[in-house]
Amino acid sequence: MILINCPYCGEREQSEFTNGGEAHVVRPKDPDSLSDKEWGQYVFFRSNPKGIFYERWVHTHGCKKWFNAVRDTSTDTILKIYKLSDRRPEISEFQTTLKSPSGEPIVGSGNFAVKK
Amino acid sequence: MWESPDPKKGYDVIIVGGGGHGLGTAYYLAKEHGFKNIAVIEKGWLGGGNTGRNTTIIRSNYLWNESAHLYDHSVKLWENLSEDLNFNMMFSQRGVMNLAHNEHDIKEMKRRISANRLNGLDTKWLDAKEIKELVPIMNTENLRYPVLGAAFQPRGGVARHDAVAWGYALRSNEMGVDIIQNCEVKSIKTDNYKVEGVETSKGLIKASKVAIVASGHTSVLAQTAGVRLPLQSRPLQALVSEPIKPVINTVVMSNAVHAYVSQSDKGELVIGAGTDGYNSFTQRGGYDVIEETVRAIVELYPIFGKMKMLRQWGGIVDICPDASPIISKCEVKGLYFNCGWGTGGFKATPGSANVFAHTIAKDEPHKINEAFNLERFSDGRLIDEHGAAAVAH
Amino acid sequence: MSSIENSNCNYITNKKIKIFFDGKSYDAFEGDTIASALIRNKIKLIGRSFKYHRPRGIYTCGIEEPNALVQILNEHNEPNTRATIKRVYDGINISSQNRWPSLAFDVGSINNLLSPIFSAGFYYKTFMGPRGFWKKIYEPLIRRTAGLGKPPNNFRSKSIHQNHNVDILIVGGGLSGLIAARKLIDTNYDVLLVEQDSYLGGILKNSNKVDSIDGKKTTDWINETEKLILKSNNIKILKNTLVTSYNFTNHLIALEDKFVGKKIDLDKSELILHKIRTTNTILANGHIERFISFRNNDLPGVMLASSFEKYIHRYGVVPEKNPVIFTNNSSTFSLVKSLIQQRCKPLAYIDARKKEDIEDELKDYLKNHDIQFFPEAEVEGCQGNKEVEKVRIRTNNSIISINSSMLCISGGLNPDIHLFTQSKGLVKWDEKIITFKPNTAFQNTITLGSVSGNYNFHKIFEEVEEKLSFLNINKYVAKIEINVEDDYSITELWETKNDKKSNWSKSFIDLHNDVTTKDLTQAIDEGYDRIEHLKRYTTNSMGTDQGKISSINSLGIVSKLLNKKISEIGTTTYRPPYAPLSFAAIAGRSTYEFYDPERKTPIHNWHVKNHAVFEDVGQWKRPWYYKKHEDETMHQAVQRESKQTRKTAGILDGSTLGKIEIKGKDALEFMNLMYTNAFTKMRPMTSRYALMLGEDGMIMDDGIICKISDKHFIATTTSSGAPKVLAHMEEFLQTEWPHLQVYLNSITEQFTTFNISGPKTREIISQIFTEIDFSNEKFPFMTFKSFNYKNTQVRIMRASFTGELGYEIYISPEHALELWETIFKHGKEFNLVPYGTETMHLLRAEKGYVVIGQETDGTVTPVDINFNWMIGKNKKDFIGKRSLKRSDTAREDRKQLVGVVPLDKSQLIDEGQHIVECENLPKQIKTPIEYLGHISSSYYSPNLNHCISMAMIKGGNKLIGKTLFVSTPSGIKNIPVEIVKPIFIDPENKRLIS
Amino acid sequence: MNKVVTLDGLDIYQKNFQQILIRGDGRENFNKIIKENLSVSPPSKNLEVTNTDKYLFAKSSFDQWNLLYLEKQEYNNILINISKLNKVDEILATDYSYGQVYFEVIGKNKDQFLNKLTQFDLRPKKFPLNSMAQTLIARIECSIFNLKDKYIITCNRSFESYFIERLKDIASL
Ligand SMILES: Cc1cc2nc3c(=O)[nH]c(=O)nc-3n(C[C@H](O)[C@H](O)[C@H](O)COP(=O)(O)OP(=O)(O)OC[C@H]3O[C@@H](n4cnc5c(N)ncnc54)[C@H](O)[C@@H]3O)c2cc1C
Ligand SMILES: NC(=O)c1ccc[n+]([C@@H]2O[C@H](COP(=O)([O-])OP(=O)(O)OC[C@H]3O[C@@H](n4cnc5c(N)ncnc54)[C@H](O)[C@@H]3O)[C@@H](O)[C@H]2O)c1
Ligand SMILES: Cc1cc2nc3c(=O)[nH]c(=O)nc-3n(C[C@H](O)[C@H](O)[C@H](O)COP(=O)(O)O)c2cc1C
Ligand SMILES: [Zn+2]
Repeated sequence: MILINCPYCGEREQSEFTNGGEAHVVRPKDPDSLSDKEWGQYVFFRSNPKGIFYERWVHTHGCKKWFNAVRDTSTDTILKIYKLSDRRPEISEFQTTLKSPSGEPIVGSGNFAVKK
Repeated sequence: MWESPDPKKGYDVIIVGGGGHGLGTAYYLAKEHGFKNIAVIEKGWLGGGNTGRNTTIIRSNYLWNESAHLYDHSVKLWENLSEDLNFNMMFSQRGVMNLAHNEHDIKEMKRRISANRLNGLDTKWLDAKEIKELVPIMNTENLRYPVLGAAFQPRGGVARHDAVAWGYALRSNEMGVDIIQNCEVKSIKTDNYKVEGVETSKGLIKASKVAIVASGHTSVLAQTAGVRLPLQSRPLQALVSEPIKPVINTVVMSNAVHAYVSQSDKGELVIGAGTDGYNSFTQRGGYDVIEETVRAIVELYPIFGKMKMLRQWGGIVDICPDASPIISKCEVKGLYFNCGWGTGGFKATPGSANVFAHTIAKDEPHKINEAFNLERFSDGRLIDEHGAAAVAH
Repeated sequence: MSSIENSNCNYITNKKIKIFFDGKSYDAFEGDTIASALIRNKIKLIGRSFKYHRPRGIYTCGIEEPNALVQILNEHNEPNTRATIKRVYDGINISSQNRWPSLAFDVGSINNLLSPIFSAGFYYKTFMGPRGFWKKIYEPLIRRTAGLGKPPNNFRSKSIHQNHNVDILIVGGGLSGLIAARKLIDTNYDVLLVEQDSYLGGILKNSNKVDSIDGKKTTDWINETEKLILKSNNIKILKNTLVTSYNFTNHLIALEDKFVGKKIDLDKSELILHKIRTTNTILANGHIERFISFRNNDLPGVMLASSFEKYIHRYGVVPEKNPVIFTNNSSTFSLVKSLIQQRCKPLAYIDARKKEDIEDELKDYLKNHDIQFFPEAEVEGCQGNKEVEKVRIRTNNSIISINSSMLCISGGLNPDIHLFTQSKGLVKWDEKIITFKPNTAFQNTITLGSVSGNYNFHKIFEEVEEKLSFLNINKYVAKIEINVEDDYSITELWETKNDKKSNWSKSFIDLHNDVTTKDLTQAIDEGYDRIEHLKRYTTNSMGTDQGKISSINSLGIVSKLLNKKISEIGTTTYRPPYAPLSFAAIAGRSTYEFYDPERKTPIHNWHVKNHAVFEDVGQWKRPWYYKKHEDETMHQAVQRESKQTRKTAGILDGSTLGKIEIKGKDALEFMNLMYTNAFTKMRPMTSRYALMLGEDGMIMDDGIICKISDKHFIATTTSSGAPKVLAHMEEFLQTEWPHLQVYLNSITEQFTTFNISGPKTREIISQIFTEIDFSNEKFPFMTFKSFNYKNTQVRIMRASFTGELGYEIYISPEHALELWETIFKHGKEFNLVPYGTETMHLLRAEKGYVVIGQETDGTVTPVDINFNWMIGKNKKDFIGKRSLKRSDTAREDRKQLVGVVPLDKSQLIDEGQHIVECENLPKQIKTPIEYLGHISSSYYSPNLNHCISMAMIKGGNKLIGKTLFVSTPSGIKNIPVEIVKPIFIDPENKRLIS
Repeated sequence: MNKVVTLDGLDIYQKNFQQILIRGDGRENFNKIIKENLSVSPPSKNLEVTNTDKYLFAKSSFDQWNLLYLEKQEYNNILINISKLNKVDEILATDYSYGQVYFEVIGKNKDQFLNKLTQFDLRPKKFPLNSMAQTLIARIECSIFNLKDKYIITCNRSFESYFIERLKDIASL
């Protein structure tokens, strides 16, 4: 279980938090002006990248505050945690991190033997 | 045995993803729709995705008509699959039980049983005594949320997960399908909303029809064609115990005391957990989820406290907002999706592959998968199986 | 039983105890494992193998054991216990597994002769036809033969958890772990050292490889080190504790056995599961010896060489005085020395290495002690009935047979990389030591000693010094004197060439799952050539040992078959746990009665005393109904309670309802966004029933909103929805509308709530709150008042969920019981009844009120339940508003809420049944029957004297007045019903506002 | 005062305190109003606890405070104070005197004991003296205050019996 550094409480286990999905999705100012399709996009569609992901968390069993995190979903490494009021960090701030054989790797599982 | 050829320059249909659904789709395309020039492209090894890491529960007792029809189409195919493929799927119709632990569960299940019956399914209600007779080791009274009853589908059961991938691979290969392993599709090539092929780690492969059946990775691939899908990829974990002599003769699932268990033909208990609460592609998940699951198992079956966890793993499931799959065309011509199976698509493998093959071949949905389109997320015609699917396996 | 053969052994005391194995009693010493005790008693046959039921003995001396699994009868029948780990105690009752009728004569062993059928992938290819045979014959048969041990008959565990937060965790208290710990003594780091064994020392206690450290005998050095550590104020040691899982962010799980060598006390925690969170992890967990495949390499009597040596040094037992040794590397030299030290002597020493590669020291030693030496040779196979009798050696193309009952083998040493790869570290193939070793760590992980692939004693201090130099620690370097050649040398050998004798002869790659090397070949021939397919097709390394002594060997064999480098084959994934981990320990105490917290209202005990039957609602215990007397059924109780409430008065403990205080200068705007209703024109000190939607337009929760002012509200929520609603509000406040100045506090627990209703309620409570005017004019429906009562704060709201005159009373928990009892005192003359949730549901159904989660199921909009009037049409926006206009949500023929009354008014309809247009159903439904919707609530109404139901049906509004049918759970004949408006009592609200 | 657990190096008592929950922006005006009405100053640092013999005043996150009276107050005074605070739009003060139950944990083995029920890092370097934290203990949301030689733990009242049972259970094993 990963450890998450709540900006208000410090490091706690992930099970104290609830994930709130993609961050920086702004609720449309005037929903009535949107088509069904556009509205559906807002309600149901969220990015789901393998790699760097901007996401929201709330410290449900602690201070109950929301904050944002940048996490590499291919390794579950948290690259940055920032408050809602902070600027969204640029993606260029983060390098891709080490991939490893014991999680889902980029390609297969390193078992590339092919019979001759 | 199947061949491992190098990819040709182009195919009539490319199927991305060598799991059960992808291989099955190739099989039915070749068998029922006469396609000769098909490739299945798999980035790792066949069946190494969720097909190779699921708890293999098969049932069709879903609430809404659309789902019941889809999943039961599948169960009917399961019933003949070993013969059809001449490969033993070890499909074991030992029944699947969904426990009710409170008044709300009871109400929900009775509703589902009634709907199932009208749809021609065999789900029935068991009271606590009948449950105890089927599963004597279950603790039904002496627990925090007592077992008050269950919905039981006798035709449900389990099958050998690997056999599904291998069986479809063998037979579709015999019909000329190219099965290409260790080849990752990097992007989908399109031109003016028309599919042209796929860019892979082994180069460009052309096709006018491309079907994406990559479970957790489907939305990542869709993105490369400019298509957004309402999917989130979550870890789903499972574990097995050490093998013991048979003690549990059916499949038991519970939502309130969240865990599900069956005993494999080799003797180990196959136990499933809930999804982790965040997106991840690590095939791992958090230890807390394992603890939650084992707590529930020990609660329901105190004697399992003396048993041991042998191995624990995770898969990457693609969760849809309404807990129902997407088997659909999209705005890009020639691009098809079969995804969003989330925590419960193994049971649908033959059925979904069968209707998906139809959708690809005819460029229009089969009656059974019509409702599982992408438009539902705009017009609101969702097929919400959250409440009724309980544990969605 | 022989006496202790090596009196210098480390683990045994002189105390004799009795143990039972398969019903027979044997002597053992305190400190013995089951395995060492059985060896001491010359017992070699311990169990039968998984598939072929071949005789099996003890293969190793530790956690890696693939064979010797036994059942402990007097510990609740614990199955699959490793005989090589479990310490015996006086009276322990052990049974062998997987044999019938007896261990010596096992009928299942016929499988061995039928083995061609059971070859790789046999499941998939056989047992198919004829039709129906799989289900009726083959499958039951296969399942009956499955599994090893038996589960217990009953058991309840008391195992607990212990969390640790440390700076440094050291896994393994062997040589390198101890050196690291010594360097950390009295530093600023909190350190935890975890050792699976009962003693520290690791390799120092397992062999005689090391003579002295720092000029001291090894045992003295270990004792000294341990003392220093214990004296320090920053290092803690956990023994008998096995690290099993290495999770993300340096979270490790370790299991401590509190009853090593002791009978288990069922009132105490048998196991402690340690959950360790650390900043740095030092893995010093050593290596594991691997085996070699040859013909019948599974016979009892074949044992790993270092394990054999461990039995001598740990338990003082020499398993065999004159064994044959077969090796491909230098590490077996110390076994020869250990044997000679015990005045025993190997019959032969077979070394696969080239003669010139073999250490001179070893060659001289063998010569000096006159031990038969076969360099560049290998074991072709061994033979015997239930144990090794003969070892056949291939040397220079000739075969030599030696009679011996034991064969010690070593196929090399593997760094125990399991935990390291669990941590997501990358491993790399090392051509020199012919194995995988850690390469790049993924977390803050350091590997020391054998696990890092360092097999050289002289380099150990250097390695520790260098790898820990980033820490601020002590210098400690000492001289280490060793007994054997220090440079590790090995030649590649995975399987020897064998002369197959009969079907019975087999060369195994996985002893636990009975996988032979032939299975690997066959699987590859069939096309299963990825290591992951091979594993699954053959079940190689999927047993309880997870291939600890053999999985690298299978890579070696496969690499040869495929003509590939091992590094290209790759490993399968190492997954937690390192060794099988007790379910009871994982569960800890948060199971059984503690599975989920129970929430109780402040007057819970009153309900208990008054014979309430409770219902679980979320975590809450709520009175469901009250049994007036022993024999009263639920139906009777509910009828009684509901009737009385409508007749005079009834009271419900509503404390579980969620209550949220909302305040701030933008509170009004906020509330208008959160709920469908418009609150702007609402007068202060009035209240209103309100709906909350999700952004998808579906009803999420309901409640009553009290407006104190435009800047101050109090909202109630459903009992189970309370946390969700508060979180939902907080989410929007913090993330979407931070510009709104609004604060929320939950006051659910600060107030106890009583819902009193019925025509006599006004009379009852007027007598209690005498200064309040409860008249309709002064206290109209949907208003509320706050005031002081007996030095506490009370709020009363006039509202009702029953359709009767009713009040909700909020009071502090401390004063709650007193007030509750006062109400009963004053209610006595009116026969005031307490009622539970079931009556509440019935009463509201009579009135046509919906219950969230019963009429609604996440697919229902306010319009669907005829609550159009609750939608603030003039509001520009509220959560979910836009979704109501989508083409599907705006359809006229959606499912709508209706009332249902059976034509035969006494016929009770079952909840969950469906409304159809046909009178009868076919006996067996083959083609789906169309239905309109389902019955969401159904009751016998004592106040109407007939059955009533509510239903959600397609186009329901247009069907009012129609006759339709409702299915029954299993009958053919459907129940004819009339569709009516969903309100059965007092449609004019006369009672409500009386 | 009620003794819940006694072990070697550990005592747990159940106590009664009164409590006010305050929400606000923590700026100057907020501090002024609190000071004026309650005659105590709110701590300004997150998780900080002002600890006198009479009360604990803790800042439990950036916009919420707990004022815990260690000495029994006239209840009416508390209510009056609250209503005074609530006159100000920017503040929400809620009486929580009865919403929670309180436990005092004393003794040298208190960390080890609590760590059987919570993962929370109690080491002084992570949980300094005179600070507070909100976390899960025995699967229940609790607040924990680190005071000299003791912890005070609070949890919602409805969990009281479950929590006590968990404490006693662990103590017995
Ligand atoms: C722990 C667990 C338990 C489950 N339990 C059940 C259950 O009891 N019952 C049930 O019905 N369902 C269950 N499921 C769900 C079920 O496993 C899946 O829904 C189903 O197997 C999906 O099959 P698939 O063929 O669509 O996907 P997969 O088997 O995952 O196949 C997708 C394939 O696509 C490949 N791929 C991905 N990206 C690329 C790329 N870029 N290029 C090429 N190839 C790519 C992957 O490597 C993978 O092999 C469970 C799932 C898990 C993880
Ligand atoms: N000359 C040779 O033949 C030879 C061969 C191998 C190693 N060596 C030398 O031997 C020394 C070995 O020392 P070391 O400290 O690396 O190994 P070690 O074997 O001395 O210690 C490892 C310790 O870790 C414990 N352990 C293993 N897994 C564990 C787990 N999961 N949880 C808790 N405890 C666990 C073991 O019980 C053991 O006590 C090294 O100096 C190495 O160079 C020499
Ligand atoms: C139904 C089922 C049964 C399994 N039984 C075993 C088993 O008996 N032994 C074992 O080691 N693994 C077993 N596994 C787990 C696999 O070894 C493996 O962990 C899983 O397929 C995921 O792959 P991975 O761990 O290589 O990522 C089983 C998996 C499934 C889906
Ligand atoms: Zn926090």
